[in-house]
Amino acid sequence: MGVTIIPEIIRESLNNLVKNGERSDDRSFDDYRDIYLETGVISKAEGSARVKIGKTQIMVGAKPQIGEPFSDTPNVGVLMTNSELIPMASPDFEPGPPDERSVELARVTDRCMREAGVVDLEKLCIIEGKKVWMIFLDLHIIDYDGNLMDAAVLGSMAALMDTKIQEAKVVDDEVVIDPEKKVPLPIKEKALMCTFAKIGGELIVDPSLEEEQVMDARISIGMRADGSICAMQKGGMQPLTKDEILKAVERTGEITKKLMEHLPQNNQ
Amino acid sequence: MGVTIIPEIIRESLNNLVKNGERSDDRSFDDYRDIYLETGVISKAEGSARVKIGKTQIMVGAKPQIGEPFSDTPNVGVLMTNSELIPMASPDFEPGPPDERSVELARVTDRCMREAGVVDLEKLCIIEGKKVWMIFLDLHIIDYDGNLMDAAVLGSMAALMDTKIQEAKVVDDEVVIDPEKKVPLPIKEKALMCTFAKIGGELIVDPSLEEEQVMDARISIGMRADGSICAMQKGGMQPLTKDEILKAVERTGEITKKLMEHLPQNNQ
Amino acid sequence: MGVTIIPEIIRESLNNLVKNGERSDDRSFDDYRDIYLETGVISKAEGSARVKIGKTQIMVGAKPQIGEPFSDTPNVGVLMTNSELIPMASPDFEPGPPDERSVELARVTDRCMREAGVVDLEKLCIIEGKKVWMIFLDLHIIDYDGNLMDAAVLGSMAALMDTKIQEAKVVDDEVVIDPEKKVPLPIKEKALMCTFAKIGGELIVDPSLEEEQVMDARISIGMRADGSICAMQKGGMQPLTKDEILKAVERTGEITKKLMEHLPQNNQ
Amino acid sequence: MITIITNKILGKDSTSSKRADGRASDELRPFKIEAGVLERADGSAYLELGGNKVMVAVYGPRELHIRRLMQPDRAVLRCRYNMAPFSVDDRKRPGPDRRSVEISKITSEALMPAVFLEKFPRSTIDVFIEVLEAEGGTRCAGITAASVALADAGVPMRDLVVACAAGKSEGEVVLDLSEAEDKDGEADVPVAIMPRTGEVTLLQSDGNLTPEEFEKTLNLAIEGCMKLSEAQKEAIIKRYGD
Amino acid sequence: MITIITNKILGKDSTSSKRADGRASDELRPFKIEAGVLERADGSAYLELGGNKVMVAVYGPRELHIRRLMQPDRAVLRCRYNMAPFSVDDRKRPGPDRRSVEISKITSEALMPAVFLEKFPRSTIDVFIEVLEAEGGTRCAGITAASVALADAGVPMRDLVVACAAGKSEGEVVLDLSEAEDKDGEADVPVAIMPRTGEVTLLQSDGNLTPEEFEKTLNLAIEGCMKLSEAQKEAIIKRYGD
Amino acid sequence: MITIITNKILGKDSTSSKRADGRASDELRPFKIEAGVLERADGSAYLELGGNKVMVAVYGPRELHIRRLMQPDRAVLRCRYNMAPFSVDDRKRPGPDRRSVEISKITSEALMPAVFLEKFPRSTIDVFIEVLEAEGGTRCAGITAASVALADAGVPMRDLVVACAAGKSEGEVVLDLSEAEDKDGEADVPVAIMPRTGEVTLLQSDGNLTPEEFEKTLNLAIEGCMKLSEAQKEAIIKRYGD
Repeated sequence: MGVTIIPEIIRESLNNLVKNGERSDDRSFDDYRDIYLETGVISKAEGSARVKIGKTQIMVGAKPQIGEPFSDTPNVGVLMTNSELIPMASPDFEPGPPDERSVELARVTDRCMREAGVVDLEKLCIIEGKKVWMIFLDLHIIDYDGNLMDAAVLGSMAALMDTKIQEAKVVDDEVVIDPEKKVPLPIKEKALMCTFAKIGGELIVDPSLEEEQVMDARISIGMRADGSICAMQKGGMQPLTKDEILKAVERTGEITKKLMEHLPQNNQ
Repeated sequence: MGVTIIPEIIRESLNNLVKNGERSDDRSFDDYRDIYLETGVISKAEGSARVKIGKTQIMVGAKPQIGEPFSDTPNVGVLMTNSELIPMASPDFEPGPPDERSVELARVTDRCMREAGVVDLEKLCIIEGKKVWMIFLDLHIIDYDGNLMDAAVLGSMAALMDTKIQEAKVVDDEVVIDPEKKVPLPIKEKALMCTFAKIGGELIVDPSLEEEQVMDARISIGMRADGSICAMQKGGMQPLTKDEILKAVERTGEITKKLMEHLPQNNQ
Repeated sequence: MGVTIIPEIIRESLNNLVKNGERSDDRSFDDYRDIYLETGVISKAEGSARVKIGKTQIMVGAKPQIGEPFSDTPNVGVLMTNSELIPMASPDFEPGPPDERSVELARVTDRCMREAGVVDLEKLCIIEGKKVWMIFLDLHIIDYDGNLMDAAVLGSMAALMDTKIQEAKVVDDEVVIDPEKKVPLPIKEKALMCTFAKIGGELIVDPSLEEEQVMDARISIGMRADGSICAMQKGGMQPLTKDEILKAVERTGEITKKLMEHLPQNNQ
Repeated sequence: MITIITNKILGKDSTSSKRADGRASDELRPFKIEAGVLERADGSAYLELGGNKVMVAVYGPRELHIRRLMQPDRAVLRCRYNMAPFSVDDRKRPGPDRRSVEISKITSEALMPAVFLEKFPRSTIDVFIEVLEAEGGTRCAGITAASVALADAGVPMRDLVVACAAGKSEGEVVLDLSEAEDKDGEADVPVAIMPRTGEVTLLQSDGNLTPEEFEKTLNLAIEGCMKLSEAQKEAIIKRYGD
Repeated sequence: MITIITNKILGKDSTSSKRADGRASDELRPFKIEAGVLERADGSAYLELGGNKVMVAVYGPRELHIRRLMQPDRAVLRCRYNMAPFSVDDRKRPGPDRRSVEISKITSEALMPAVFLEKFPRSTIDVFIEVLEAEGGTRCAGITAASVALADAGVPMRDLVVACAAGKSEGEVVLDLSEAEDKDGEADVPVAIMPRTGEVTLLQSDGNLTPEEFEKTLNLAIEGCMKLSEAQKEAIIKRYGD
Repeated sequence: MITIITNKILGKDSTSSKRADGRASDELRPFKIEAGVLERADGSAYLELGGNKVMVAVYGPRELHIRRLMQPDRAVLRCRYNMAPFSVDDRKRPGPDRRSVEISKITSEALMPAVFLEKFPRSTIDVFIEVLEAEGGTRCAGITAASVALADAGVPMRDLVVACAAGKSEGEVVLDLSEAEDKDGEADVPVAIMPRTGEVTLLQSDGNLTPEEFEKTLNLAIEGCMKLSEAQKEAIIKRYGD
């Protein structure tokens, strides 16, 4: 992936804006760009969502598959998250196996969903130790204008809430699928992610690509509906102070509450 | 793979020849170069052929293996075609996984054999849904002087006709192989391919490498012994008119008949 | 992997030293550098060793795993040797899949152990044709100052002697493992390797990196405690005479005897 | 900014035998084409055709960094046809397979004749085709959308290449095979043309056809192309005004 | 030449509730750090922490051969976190997996703020972290050892980055989770700081914590960092004298 | 243009104990060598030895495009040993495996001493060895054929490297082990020499031999080399006349 060189003048201008309490698109520090979320967009996927945050756009698809559980968790289903920064989305993305940015995006999204207990994975066990549902969550990034993390988690949450799986029964130790009967994926919790960029000494939420390119550091905080922190990931080449981190956590509580309103009311 | 730059003067000269009804090796437009075909050349392969069209040379080997059928065709055997443009064959070929030319060659050959129904794949089923014969057809290109498509299909057809597989019986739901008893692969149809290059506004059959390098377009037509079209593939950077396509189909009928004479009489 | 250019002056100087019966570190032609060997260094590995020959350092770990035997040796366990020239060990090593040097090192080590019959592989069969112990031997090269071959074989021999595997019983055709009961790997023979570099017309044992870089040829000889030759591998860009080879074999007998003293007395 | 063209009125004059989905033999599935649907790409288009959903992004003409691919006298046109993992019934493993490698190659050859590549020596034009949902005929859908995306990117072209398949299903020659028809059908013939001259830039045939059937199929596919061509032009006009 | 620092005297003032391995909630596992343990590398360090054994080699600043990675105004800091196949209970297949790719990335970001990269434009500093044995907390162990190896290589730095995790196990906030505690635990928060300013250069959180628990955990991790920081400095002083 | 040399008259003076295939202990399998069998390659050769069928193509000396492999004072000699998927009983998956990587390396080292590499600085000579059918002893067959192909390409050489194995089978030292003998045999010693000086350019030993047995085996392998060497020269003479 190429290295994008940002002219010093843009860096300075964006920093000065923030120092004056402003942003280039007139948002306040705690404002998201326009959010668009639609579910059920791919008929062949058992769950799907199209999410836009500003000009950033991600397609998320969920596909269940019957497989073997991990040997150390024999009665628990599996959630697998994969992400592709396809070259469609940005002149800087290149074809090929997922690079480190793509891997980080998938793993942070995965941890956020899993640690929050979004899906009741125990209900996905069909035959203990032998057959469980595996849910493949695929993030297809098609337009990249910054803040992939929050869009990925929002889209994943919505796609999982949209997902219906076939009823699997066990008859004589064999799994029997009823393709007619579909039941919603058992959703136990809701969690979203809130990302701040540090620019001009301040933390601003939902950085655009332009802001990401000049930011000193980044912090992404995953939070459940009950306000507990389920995931966190610092990024960027500069440090954060403890105070900045704790303030980001505090602000995340408020912001996530509003963000949750974009999710569908219930799943089915 | 390197890009071969053809001097404009060669392009012009070959185009002018064709415009005058001639070719650089004195063939007529419907003539193949000398064809050499020998089967049974690799003792360890259950079927094999060495084919030469002019200076182009391909070794084809067929190896059967017992495997599982595809879930949507549980009572049908499998034909898998693979092609390697090994660096031995040309200064332009490089080691590594098959490139797009190699993939296209294998897939067009495969479609031609499969859609023509050359092998009676239903007879390759051993236990429905569980065990079938898989025939691996490997094209090893060792000398590349143009028109790989026709050579690949001719060699594949001959190798399949040469193939003997072991008798597989089912005893108590287990497959039992009798290595002593070998039976010919059930051949149901014969099909060959005929490739035209468009040069100087004309379609000429069996292009040499030199001709391929200056051609505007290419059309390969797979035809069964009964005259039906089983495969077709256009290539090259320029278009063809509908008339050119239909005339190529017509000429293919005549040319293929003669080409069939190179095949062994029957597979015993 | 980069190409290291050795100044002609160093080459000449090392050649002249050897012609005068000397080496740059004052060793005689049959002397090894200081050898350090420690076993049991990795608690999570069932067998392990850290070996140093001079500044060359290798970590070796052995991990048993239950798997299927090869179809042509149904009652015999499997020894798998893998080597990684990790970029930690040298400015010339690069990340990525094993290159040809790494593959050669692993394969020569593997042949030396296997052909000498170091491990009684028949005792590693659990259920004939179905379940055998597979021993994965991993060579982790962490400091590279020449003569990896001898260090790899010495470390492998020590790691195998250090290895304890769980007792595997067969109850009702099922393998039952007793994690409490560990038994030493059945060691049948001892074998080590002795490598000579040809410099200035002479063969000198245990070449340092500096010596390897200017050597004309290399010969590595694997020898069992009973004096028989179990492996041999010539390397380098120049030839060896038959006399040189036979003399190397002769000297190996003496040198290996001394080298054997570094091994632990027995594996308990 | 986003334009939607549907074909509700198309196929109305066909009264021949009905197919499983109720279409006449020369009737296309419902479709829509939109231009300019992505922000970062230099040009883009979105196409739905039956259950197919295809997105295309175009980048370029831009500098080509891989020297050995560079052409001294023209631009290189690189296509990447890719299926999203969730686009098919059984999840597709990410990354190119042999099928997508072949389709990428012939898509590139289908588009090349229409593009003035010679205007941009030593550079590249990259066409990324993402199949978001597949229901038979994605290669043609990708080519049709790619032309609109190339136009949206302002790439100078001789014509708008358009693609459509015809084939044989239940003994009859029909236009634009659905996934079900393709699976059980006797033959499938994807065709791309440059509509101004009618010249063919993509042609494959998969299955068994007599020469007469083939001619009929080819003609029908070209008819389908002409219908889609209108929708392509409208999509571009709606995007840029006339 | 090789120096060994142990922490036998650390943790003595903790008398809070005991854990499975007998440690107080704010007690580190036994550890030692050595500098200059490899011959070929420009700098190196070895760290043991509980059952973890981590070796780090540093090469550079040196010429960067991959042009597209080159930075005109600073050095690139590349980290490669790698687990030896024999370092874990079930043999790990050689080569990078998704976990090691992510850890390599965040390790590099954790170290970067402390290094005067701007002194070495167009060059690279390569940090190779090899986990020889893993028992929970290897990413922090790798970062702590990497700082010592960077210092050993003479790379100019603002501070010695140091890392330590805290987390929640059996309902209690505890320092430096062992493998067993991490597996059954409720949360794990790896943190790296630059001790002079206390600024945080690595922060992850995996598991569920209330904001109050998170703050407590973060504070405890920083305390752990400060203890390890002393040992880092001693290792370097022992290696080079004072 | 194509020359065929067979060894029907070879081995006639051996009357020692018989092997499974009826050969004397110092008898080679039937063989033939042809030079100039491919059109595109700069040089080529085909060799049959027992059931082995090996084809070799040589390209070069030619420009080397990979800068980091380039040698300022000599050509690089690159060998690629590859087995066709149909060359063995169980189909071989295409692409290099560890065995072929090692054989490629030692084949290159076996040929290098004979080639005047210093005449072609900064360039490459590429040797592609394709095993079309394998029946024991393919690495030696590949080296022997490669020398003929190098000569056919006009590459200047000090000597024609030739290779042959000897080994121990059923307690006896025998020449040129067949596949069956190699599988059940006690040891296999592949050897390559430059026949003018008798110097050894390839030597491996796999199996257990006393030093005395090893010496006997080595001598026998060298004898085998000398026989094959004659056939190499004849193949070249037949191709180019004398």
